Parts: sequence; C-alpha cells; structure tokens
Amino acid sequence: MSVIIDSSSIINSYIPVAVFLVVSLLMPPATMAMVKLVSPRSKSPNKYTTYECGSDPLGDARIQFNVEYYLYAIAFVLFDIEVLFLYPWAMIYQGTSVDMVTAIVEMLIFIFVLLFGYAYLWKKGALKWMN
Amino acid sequence: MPLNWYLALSAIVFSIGLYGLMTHKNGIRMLMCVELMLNSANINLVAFSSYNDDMTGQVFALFSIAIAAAEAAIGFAILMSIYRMRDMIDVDKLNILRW
Amino acid sequence: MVNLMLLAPEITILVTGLIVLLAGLFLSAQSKKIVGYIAILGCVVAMLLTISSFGTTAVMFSNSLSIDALSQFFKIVFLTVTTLVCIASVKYTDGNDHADEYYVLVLFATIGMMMVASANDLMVLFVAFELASLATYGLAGFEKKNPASIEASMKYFIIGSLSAALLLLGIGYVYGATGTTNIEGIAQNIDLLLNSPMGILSLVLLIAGFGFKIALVPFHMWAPDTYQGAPSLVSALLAAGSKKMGIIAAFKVFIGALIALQADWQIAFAILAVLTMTYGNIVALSQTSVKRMLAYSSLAQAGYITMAFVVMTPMALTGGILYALSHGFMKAGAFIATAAVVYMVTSENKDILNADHLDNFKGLGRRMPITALSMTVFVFALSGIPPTAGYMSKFILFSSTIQSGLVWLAVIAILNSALSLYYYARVVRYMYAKPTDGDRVSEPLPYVIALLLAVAGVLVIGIWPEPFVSMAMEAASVLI
Amino acid sequence: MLPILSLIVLIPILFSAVTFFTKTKEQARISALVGTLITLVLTMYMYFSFDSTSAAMQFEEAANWIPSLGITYHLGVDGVSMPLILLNAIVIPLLIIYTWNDVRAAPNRFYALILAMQGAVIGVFVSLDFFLFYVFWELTLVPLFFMVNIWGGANKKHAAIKFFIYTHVASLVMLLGIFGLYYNAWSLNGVPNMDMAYLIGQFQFLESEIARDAIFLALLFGFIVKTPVVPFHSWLPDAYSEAPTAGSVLFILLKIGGYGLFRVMLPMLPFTATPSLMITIMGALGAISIIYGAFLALAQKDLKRMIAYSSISHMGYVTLGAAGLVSLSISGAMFQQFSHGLIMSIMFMSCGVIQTKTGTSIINNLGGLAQKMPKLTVIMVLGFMASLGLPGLTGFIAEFLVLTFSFINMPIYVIIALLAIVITAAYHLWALQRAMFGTFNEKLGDIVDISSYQAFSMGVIALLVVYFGWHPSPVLDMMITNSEHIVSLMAVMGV
Amino acid sequence: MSSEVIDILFNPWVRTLLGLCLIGVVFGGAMLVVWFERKLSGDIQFRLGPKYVGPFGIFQLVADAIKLMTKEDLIPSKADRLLFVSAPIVLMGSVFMMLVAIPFGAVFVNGVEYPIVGTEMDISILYIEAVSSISIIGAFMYAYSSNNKYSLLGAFRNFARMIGYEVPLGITIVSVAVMVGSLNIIEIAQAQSPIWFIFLQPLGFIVFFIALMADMGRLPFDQNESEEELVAGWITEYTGMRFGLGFFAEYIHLILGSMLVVLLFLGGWNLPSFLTNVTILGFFLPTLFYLLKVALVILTIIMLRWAVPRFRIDQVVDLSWKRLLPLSLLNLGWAIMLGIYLGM
Repeated sequence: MSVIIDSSSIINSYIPVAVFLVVSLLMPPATMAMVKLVSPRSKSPNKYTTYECGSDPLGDARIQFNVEYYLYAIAFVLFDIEVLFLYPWAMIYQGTSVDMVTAIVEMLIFIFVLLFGYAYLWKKGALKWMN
Repeated sequence: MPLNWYLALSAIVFSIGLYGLMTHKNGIRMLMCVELMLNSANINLVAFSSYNDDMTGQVFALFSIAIAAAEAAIGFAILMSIYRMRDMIDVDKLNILRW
Repeated sequence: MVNLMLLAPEITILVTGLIVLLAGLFLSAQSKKIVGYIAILGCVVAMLLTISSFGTTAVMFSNSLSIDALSQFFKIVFLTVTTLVCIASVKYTDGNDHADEYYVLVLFATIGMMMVASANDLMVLFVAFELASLATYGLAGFEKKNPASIEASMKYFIIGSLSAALLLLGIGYVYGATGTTNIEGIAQNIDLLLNSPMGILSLVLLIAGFGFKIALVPFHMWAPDTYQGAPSLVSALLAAGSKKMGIIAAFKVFIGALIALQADWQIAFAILAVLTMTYGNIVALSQTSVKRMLAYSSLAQAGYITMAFVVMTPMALTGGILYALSHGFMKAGAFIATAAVVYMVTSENKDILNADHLDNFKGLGRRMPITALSMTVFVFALSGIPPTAGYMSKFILFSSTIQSGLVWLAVIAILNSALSLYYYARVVRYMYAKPTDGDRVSEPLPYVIALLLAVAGVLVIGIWPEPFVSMAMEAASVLI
Repeated sequence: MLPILSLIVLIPILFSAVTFFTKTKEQARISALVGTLITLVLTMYMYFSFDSTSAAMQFEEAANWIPSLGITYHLGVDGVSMPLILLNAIVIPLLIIYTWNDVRAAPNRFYALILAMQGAVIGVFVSLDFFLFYVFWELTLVPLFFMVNIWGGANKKHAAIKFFIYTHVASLVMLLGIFGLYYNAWSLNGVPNMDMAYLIGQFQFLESEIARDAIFLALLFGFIVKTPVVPFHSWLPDAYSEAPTAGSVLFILLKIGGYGLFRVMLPMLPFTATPSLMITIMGALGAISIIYGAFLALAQKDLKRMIAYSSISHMGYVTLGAAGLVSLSISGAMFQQFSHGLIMSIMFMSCGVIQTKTGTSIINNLGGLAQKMPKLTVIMVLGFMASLGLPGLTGFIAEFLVLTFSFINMPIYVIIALLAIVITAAYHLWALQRAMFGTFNEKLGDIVDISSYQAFSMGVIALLVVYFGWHPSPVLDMMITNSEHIVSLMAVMGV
Repeated sequence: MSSEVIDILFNPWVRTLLGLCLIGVVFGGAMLVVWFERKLSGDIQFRLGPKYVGPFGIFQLVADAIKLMTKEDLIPSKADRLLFVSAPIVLMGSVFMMLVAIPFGAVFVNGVEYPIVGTEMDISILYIEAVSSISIIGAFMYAYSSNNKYSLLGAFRNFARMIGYEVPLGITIVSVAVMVGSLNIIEIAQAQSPIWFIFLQPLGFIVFFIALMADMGRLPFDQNESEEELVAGWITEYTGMRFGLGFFAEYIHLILGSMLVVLLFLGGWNLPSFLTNVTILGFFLPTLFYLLKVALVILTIIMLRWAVPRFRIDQVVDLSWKRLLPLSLLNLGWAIMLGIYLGM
C-alpha cells in the first residue's frame, strides 16, 4: 500500500477540516439570511405557540428523562471505551512490534473480562426497555 | 506550534474546570467540570507525547479517557440515587453529615 | 518470559471477583451468602500466595510492574484488610440482594490497591489508583436507601475525582519534563525536571493528589463525612486499605522517583504531618459519632505515618511501613466493631439515624462483651498503649524521628499521641462505665471472627513483632 | 530451672483472663484468690532462695525478642525490686480477701483487673530491658483507669481521665528519654540494644552535655510524676480518693515511680553534665513534697483525701532519701516504699470500711466510731501510728534512716522536712480523734464492725507492719546491699 | 503528470477547494436522491410520484427548495432561541465534517491512484465516526430547543437508538481495520482490491449495514420521527429553511453512509488493473463504478423503507444490545482468525 500523503505534516490534512468547519458554521446562517430577504412576514400570536395537535400546550416539555436511558448510557460508555482500546490494538496487530499471539491473547483477555460485564448487564436487566 | 500553546490551553481548560467545580452546586455541572479538568490533563499528555516523540503520553491519555468515562458513569449513578431520594441534585444541600 | 506466578495474587483476586460477579447473577438473595465465602477464600488464597513469594524480586511487563518486598508487604496489608472486611461482611450482606456487587467492588478495589503497590510506572499507578477509587465510590454509596451513605459517596466522589485530576496533571508535567512515566526512568532524568519550571508545579499537584487520598489536612474534608456516612465496613476498607494505597503510592512517587526534590517535599510533608495529626486529634475530641471520631483519629494516624517521609531514614520508613500494617489491623478492627454495634442498634430499631452515636456504646461491655473487649484493644492500640501493634509501630517511628534529630517533630507527635488517649478512653468508658437498659445480645459470628482475627493481629504484632519488623525493614530497604 | 520470674508475671495475667470469663462472683473471687496465692507461693520461694548479700541480678532470664531492634526478653531481680515484688505478692491476695463479701457490679471484671494490675506491676519490677519495662509501665495504666472509671466515686470520670492523661504524658516524656539513651548507644556502638544496664552504662559516653541533662530530666519527669512528687502530684488526690478501696490500694502498690529512681536515675546521676544541680532538684522536690503534702493533708475534710495527701508527703521521703546519696539514706528511701505500701493499705482499707458502713468519709460527719467498731479501731490506730512514724513500726525506721542520713549531704532540706513531722503527727491524731473517738454521731445509724474477712486481711498487714518495724532486716539487708552498690558508683562524683 | 502538478494537487488549500466542490456535488446528489426516493416510493405503492415539474417531475425538488426559501421563518415563543438557531448549524457541521474525509472515488493516471477527497488523514475512519456522532447532538438540540413534547420524545428515542448502534458499528469498523492494519479509509478501500470484505466478513457487513441504517435514522429505524405517533418527532416545530437544513442533512448523511458501506465492504473503486492502467478508462471508470455501487446501496436502503415495518423502540434497542453487539464481537473474533490465516 502506498502512502499517498506525507503524514508528517498532519496539520496539512486538517486545514480542509478547519475550512469545512468554518463553511458549515457559516452556511446555515447565510441561508437563513437569504430566507430573511425573500420570505414574507406576518405576525400572529397563534403562529408562535407550540404544536400539540391543536390543543393548548400544557406545562413545560423539558422533562427529566427516564432512568432507562441512563442505564443504556452507562452500557454505552462501557462498550465505547472498549472500542477505544480496540482501535490502537487493531493498528499494531499487523505490525512487527508485537508478537501476534501475545496481541491476540491479551485482547481476548480484555474482551473476556468485558463479557463478564456484558453478561452482568444483560442478566440484571439493564438492557431491557422497561416501559 | 510551540509546546507552550498547548500547555496554556490545558491550563486554561483546567482553570475553567476548577472554577466551575468550586462555584457550582449542581451535581451534574460539577461532574462536567471534573471531566474538563481530566481532559485538560489529557491535552498535556498528548502534547508532551508529541513533543517528546514518545508514545507513552498518548497511551496514557487513552487510559485516562477510559477512567474519566468510568468516573462519569459512577458519578451519574450517585447523582441518580440522590435525585431519587431528595428530588434534587444540589450538592450544597447535602448536609446530614457534619458536626 | 514473564513469571505469572508472581502476579498470582492479583490474578486470584480478579478471578474471584469475576466468579462472584457471575455467581451472583444466578443466586437468590438468600443463597448469596456463598459469594461471601468465595470472596473470603479468594482473599486467603491470594494472601498465602503473596506471603509465599515474599522476598522475590522481579520486574515485568516492560518494567511497568515490580515485585519486591515493599510491594508484597503492602499487598499483605491490603489483603489482610480485605479479608477482615469480607469476613465481617458475611453478616452485613446477609439476605441483601446486592451482596454479590458488594463483594465484587471490594475485590476490585483490592486489585487496584495491590496494583498500586507493585506499580513501577506512573501510568499503571494512576490506572490502578483510580480502579480502587472508583470501586470505593460505589461502595461508599452501597446503602442507596440511606441518605447518609449517598451523601458520603457524593462527597467522596467529588473530592476523589478532583484529586484524580490534580494527580493526572501532576503526572503529566513529570512526564513532560522527563519524557518517561517509568519511576526509575524519572529518577534518572530528574535533572530535566529540576531545571524546568514544571518541577515545583508537579510536586505541588502530586502532593495534593496523594494528600487527598491519604486525607492529609488540608485535603481531608471528605474523609470525616465519608467515613461517617459510608457503611461501617466500607469505612474500614477506606481507612485501613485505601489510605494505605495513597501512602504506598506516595512512597513510590516521592521516594522512588522524585528523591532529588527531597528538600522541597520534605518540608511540605513536615508541615502536613504536623497539621494533620494535630487537627485530627483536636477535632476528634469533640465527636459524638464514633465513626466520625475514628475518621479524625485516622487523620491523626495518617499524620504519624507521614512523618516517615520527613525523617526518611531506613528506620523511619520501617516504622512507617509497619505502622501501615498495624493501622490496617487496628482501624479495620475498630470499624468492624462499630459495624457490629450499628448492626445491633439497627436490628433493634430500623429507623435510627446515627446508629454509631457514642450513646449506643453505653454498657456495651455487658451487651456485647467480645465486641467491647475487641474495641478496647483497638482503641488502646490506636493510642499506642503497649503491648499492641500501635505501640510497636509508634515506638519505631517516633524513636527514629528522635534519632535523626527532629526532636520537635517527635515531641509534637508524642504529645498528640497523649492527647488522643482522651477520646479513645472515652469510648472505653462508655462501653464499660455507663449504665444501660439494653439486654445482652448475641453477637453475630462473622463479626466475632473478624474481630478476633484483628485482635490477634494487633496483639501478635505487639508482642512478637520480630518477623513483622524484619519484613518491614526488608520492605524499607527497597526504597532506600 | 524454673523460669520463676516469667511465672510470677504471667500467672496473674493468665488468671486475669480466666477470671474475666467467669460467670459468678464466687467463681471470680476464687479464681482470683487462687491466682494470687500461686504468685505468693512462687514469690516466697524466690524470696527464700534469694541471696541478700549480692547486689547482682538474680534469677535472670534472657531471650531474644526483637533482634532487629536489639530488644530482648530480659528479666531479673535484685535487692531493689525484690521487696517490692514481695509487697505486691503479699498485699494483693489480702486485698482480694478484704473484698470477699463486697457487693459490686461485674465482679469478674473487677478481679480480672486486680490480677492484671499485679502482673503488670511485677512486670515493671522484673524487667531489665527498657522496652519491656516500658510495655509493663504503660500496662499498669489500663487496669487502674478502668478501676477508677467503673467502680469509682461521684467524680470518677474526671479523676480517671486526669490520672490517665497526666501519667500517660509523663510516660511518653520518659519514652523520649529512653529513645535518647537507645539511639545514643546505637550510634556509639553500631548495634541496637535496649538492655537497661547497658544503656545506662552508655549514657556517660553521650557527648552533648545538654542532651545528657535533657535525657536525665525527661526520665526523671516520667518517674516523679508517677511517684508522685509536688508539683506534679495533682492527679493523685483525685484518683486516690475517687477510686474504690481496692483501687486505692492498687495505687499504693504502684511503686514504679520510686523504683525507677533507684533503678535508672541514681546509676545515671553521676554522668549527667550537672550532677549537683540534678541532685539538688531531686532533693528539693522531695523536701517540698514532704511539707506541702503534710500541709494539704491538714486542710482536708475528707478522710480519704487526707490519706491521699499524706501519701504525697510520704513519697517525698523516697525522693529525698534517694537524693541523700548515702547508702543508708537510699536504703531508707527503699524501705519507705515498702513500708508505705503496707501502712497505706491499712489506712485505705480502714477508710473504705468506714465509707461503706457509714456512707461518708467526711471527717466532721463521723465521730465515736470506736464504740461501734472496736476491731477496726485497733487496726486503724495502728496504721495511723505507723504512718506518723511511731517508733517500733515500719514507718519510723524508714523516716529515721532517710532523715538521719540525708542530713549528711543536704541538711537544709532535711530541716525543712523535719518541720513536717510535727504537722504529720497533728493531722493524723486530729483526724483519728475526730473520726473514731468522742461521741458517736447518731445520724450515722446502726453500724456493725468489720467482717472477719476484712479483719483477717487488715490484721495480717498490721502484723507485718509490726513485724518489720521490729525486725526490718529481712528486706532491709538486701536494700542496703544494693544501695551500697549504687553509692559505689557515686565515687566518681566524689560524694 | 509532472511532479509540480501533483504538488499543486496535494496542496491543502487546493484540496479544500476540491472538497468545497464536493459539497455542491453532494447537495445535488441529495436532491436527486430525494426525487428518486419519491418517485420510487410512488412506483412501489402504485402511485405516480412527482410528475408535473419538469420531465418525470425532476425539478420538483427545485420547486420545493424555492418554496422552503420563501416560507416565513418561525421560532416558537417558548423555544430556546439560541439552541433553536444553532441546532441546524451543528447538524450541518457534523455532516460537512464527515464529508471532508470521505473519498468520492479515485482517478488513475498512468496507473497511479489519486483519490478524490477533501483531505487525507491516517485516522480518517475514526474521524468520520467521531464527527458523525455529533449529529445526534444536533438532533437533540433541534428537539430540546423546541419545547415540544413530541420532539423531546423523538430525541430521547434517537439517543437510545444511537447509543445502542454506535457500539456494533465501532466494533465492525475495528474488525475491518484489523484486516488492513490501518484506520485510513482509503487504505481500507485499496486493501479490497482482490476480494471485497463482504465476502470475507459477511456477518460484519450485515451488522454494519443494519447499524448504519439505524445510525442514519432510516426506516425501519426512524423512531425519532415516527409520524404516526410523534407528528414529525424531533423536527416538529421547524418550518421553512430551518426544516430544510435538517432534512438535507439527513439525506446527505444517507449518501455518505452508503459511501461508507461501499468503501468498507463493497470494494470501493477497485477495478482490475488492466482497466485502470488504461489512462482514459482509469480516469473515470473507477469513480463511475464506485458511484454505481453507492447508488445501488441507496436504492436498497430506499426499498427497504417500504419492505420492512418500523420497529418499536424497545425492539430497536434490544436488537442492538442483545443481537448486534454479540454478533459484532463474534465477527471481530472471525476477523482475528482470518488475520492469522491470511497472514495479513
């Protein structure tokens, strides 16, 4: 596989990213400014009410969220971190710096320990939607 | 870029976190401030890693991210217990334990 | 090839933890007692493995772990405390549906502490440090229906994570200046740190980071609240185990890696030691909650141990290390005794809030004779009355302080030690001299076993300290 | 050979544990009595095979204990400790007999503490290793603390804590002194060693004169607070008077402070930087104690407190005699310890009887008890007479020796002390007169005399007081042997 | 080409310009896809779909865009104005940042390959995954700022779903990366030159495809909208161009996601070398081939919309945690075995 770009200048590969970031920050406001120019305006209080199938909205919509979401979030954190460790491992797995068997065994131990956590979550019902 | 810029960034982020931790009472906010502080340390580690041309710092940062995640999970769990019991997450109002 | 036998204690605890985790899923609340026995078995096996390999020296995993007398000694301390706590917990978690989680957290915290003891790399040290901390955050809030427990957990968590951040930042600066996280590597490249403005900064951050864990004044504010609010057995683990973890970590980092900055941190530790022991003892005088009192006394004890950093002779380090072991027995024992009292009080009256109030110790000598007698031994040991472990360790520590000419420090420590007698004796007075209308209650066997083991430890170290002293000397010789 | 010293230390402690776990009062007191009697038999055996003409350590036992710190298990007796062991071994069984019929809460613990106390005190007397010495020294605190705290009088809490803290601080200061000796010897010879005689011998090689004085003063402080000596006495009246009778007697038997003077201070004295200053301090404190204690005793309304202050006054003789630095004055001081133990036991026992029978120990509330309690009166009068120094009783011999032979070296202090004799006589007689004689105070109600158990134990002690008063040589001989040995060390000083 | 030309081409600023052109391409593509979907839906349901504006109603979308432009810009009075206004920016930002790293094909000049991409980085797949997950924050901002109960419910469901599918997605990406030993998406694409990864890791492909569908919020995973219960879910309160931006972002996400599928599993633009060595063919054939595959994937996704009913949220979550996660781990193990076997 050929290295297409000189990766020593990492900064160079992020210049487009920065430009895109700026563009993406500017594009919606620019669009909206255009809309401002061309769109009609007629004020009426009913237009600004929150939609609730036509009836008057009751109370605040910004409610506390359910516990279920939280448990998923914890599980997510657990496995996302697992993936975090998988990425660098995947990089060196093919390399020459580490013995391949060692790499596999160590990762299997890691995943094996993680599976305990997974089994625990499952059995405890943390992965069950509780509505 | 000179190393100092990264260090300054890290110091600023750390100070923001510390300030938030000291001034806020809301548990979630405090948690976020702690995460900020940990991340500022990560910036340091990664910057030093690049500066010293040594991978240890980056590996360290990975580990510390994992730890920060676990810490957040536990923090939320505790906050949730508080919320269930007291219906609020104001850390200042926890005052059973004192003399 | 890595000799995995040297890691056998850690592996044993890890496997035990996983077995407990899995077993807990398939057991009913009533039959969960068995996980406690599994945990105890695992701890005992790990302890035997550690003792059998005592004195072996090895470095493994790219020089990130080192097995030597120091690490083995502290592993023995941690395993001792965990075993005691696990034994007593059999009763505490009896019939609790979350018993398995309790043991898992205890075991994981123990692995963290053990890894800190053998860490030879700041990265491993930090990760293990946090492993133990995270597990104990959860443990402190184990009684999730108890507002005090949750509050304790929250306070512990906030301060603990702050200390983690400080520690990480400090380690980051050390790494940045020296270009390595290996403890020996840092010691070799210390010139780079000395010549850098980051030197003193990292020192301050590291002292604060470890200070929080050891609960040195002024980094102590979480400790009394947490020890008071957390379940008593967890407090035992915190005070006797996780505090020692801070001490061994500080030993490794300051003496192992940053010895060249000795002049700077010795002054800091001298001030902290004096502040800590004085503050702890003075505030402990006015406490009516026994757990809180023990927490402040634990501050004071940490202050004594910190003297080892100031004196820094082989003898003083021996004293400090031996003190860690003795304190493990004494403090764990005292908290377990308190747990037994709390258990008694709450089984009589479910809704009682401060079950560890001194008033509940009234007439304990009649109501729970074994608990009361053990508690007496522990508090006398804590205050340094011979022939107990506390006396033996204080003897070596204080005398070495005098030897090295720091008479003022020794005098402050000794006066503090005398002051501490007042509040320790008060507990004994309540137990034996105050009348009570309560009846004699039968003491739960797990508590009794744990207490008697701790008493045996305290007395054996006090009466026949030779093997322990020589072990501690060997451990200290690793540092200097 | 029989490890007799270990046995007389361990047997009381063992029986203490046994007693602690007995269920009833009968079991407790019998177990306690058996333990103390075994100790007594062993002690008598040891006493009779003791060679009183030798100043050397006898019945020595030595074993390695903590080699890495140079700490050994080293026991031995000589003429300084033998009489005090004897005193303990004799009085404590009698004390148990004295309390035979007393009614009190938790008798098993009570007797267990007495036995533990006996073991600890004898342990102090037989230890020849500083570490061991300190261990037993501190151990003596614990039983007394509980004794006062649990079975004490109205003000027990205060008294117990005060006693505990006061003497504990003193012990810690003493410990600092011990550390000083220990590390001095360690740095001199490169090996750690905690042996008493060795450390005292190495003291002279300490170069810093200030350090030498400081170590000496630290040790002295530890001992004189325990003795006690004015101005470090203030724990004593509270503790003595608040303690139950048995506790007071145990306090009396706690002669470890004075013992320390002979065992440690006097052999070290010649090598202090300023021996004459040090000896003056000791002498002055002794003389002040004598007169100050006597004056305060005169002012007391409470019989028990009066006896307590008289105890301070008597212990002043010990310090003064030790400071006299003549073999006979030192022997006198040693004999004063022995005699004081016996006499004060009688006095506190009497006072305890009065307190339990009448419900008060305020002298003014008593009166005419002799009519109702003839047996008590006889013994008590004997005790009081011995205490004020009536010739023919033990107190006289001790005080005579101290005053006469201390005069050689410190005449001024002796003259001061002589003044106190008059006061001593006054308060003794005055108290006796008001409490026991005169018209009976009817408010006290119906009073019966002492029981036969109490009469027996007090009578035996009284007989001993008389016996040793006429025939002191069984203990005095060995004291003289040893004090001559001590004085021979003083030759360096040229005194 | 001479080296100077190559130098110019690899100048980051030049590449940025190229990337900006790609934005235009994608916008056009998105409009095309919307039209295509409507037309196809009509066909599937025996309707006609857009018809009047232009041939086959192909300018319907232009008309729609003009309509959106000229609609009044409404912000509900109870809405959080700052969040309301910035939500489209975040969403668009996420999409644009993804776009910059995804190759749109490659040209072969004299047998040398030049990918058409805004930027090349050695961790591009990780980067893409990272920025794509920002879109969930944008969607949540849409919902939370509206102060509408339907929106919030939609957003919560969105969260629960995204959280579940990120993990299998990540693990399957790792399984692919393990085979290649690189996180550069271009290298991953190139590594499939003899054999596509779909054949090596069929399980991985299935998991990835499902997870990606869920990630993009396509039916049967559009629980955040579920028109029948939640009106329009997270976007209920938005009108006019603000709505349009969110809508477009979703479709661009669809296109980019399909590209990922092709790049990771369907062989990217790889063609037999005898084709690419020919300069003229090599110049356009790989890109054409690649875009064809992307179109096929899009077609499949659109058809799936009408083939599979929408899942309930609990089913969605169960599917990810209890089925896809173990399967993805299994696939990872398979990938490791393959790695040993192939000695890669």
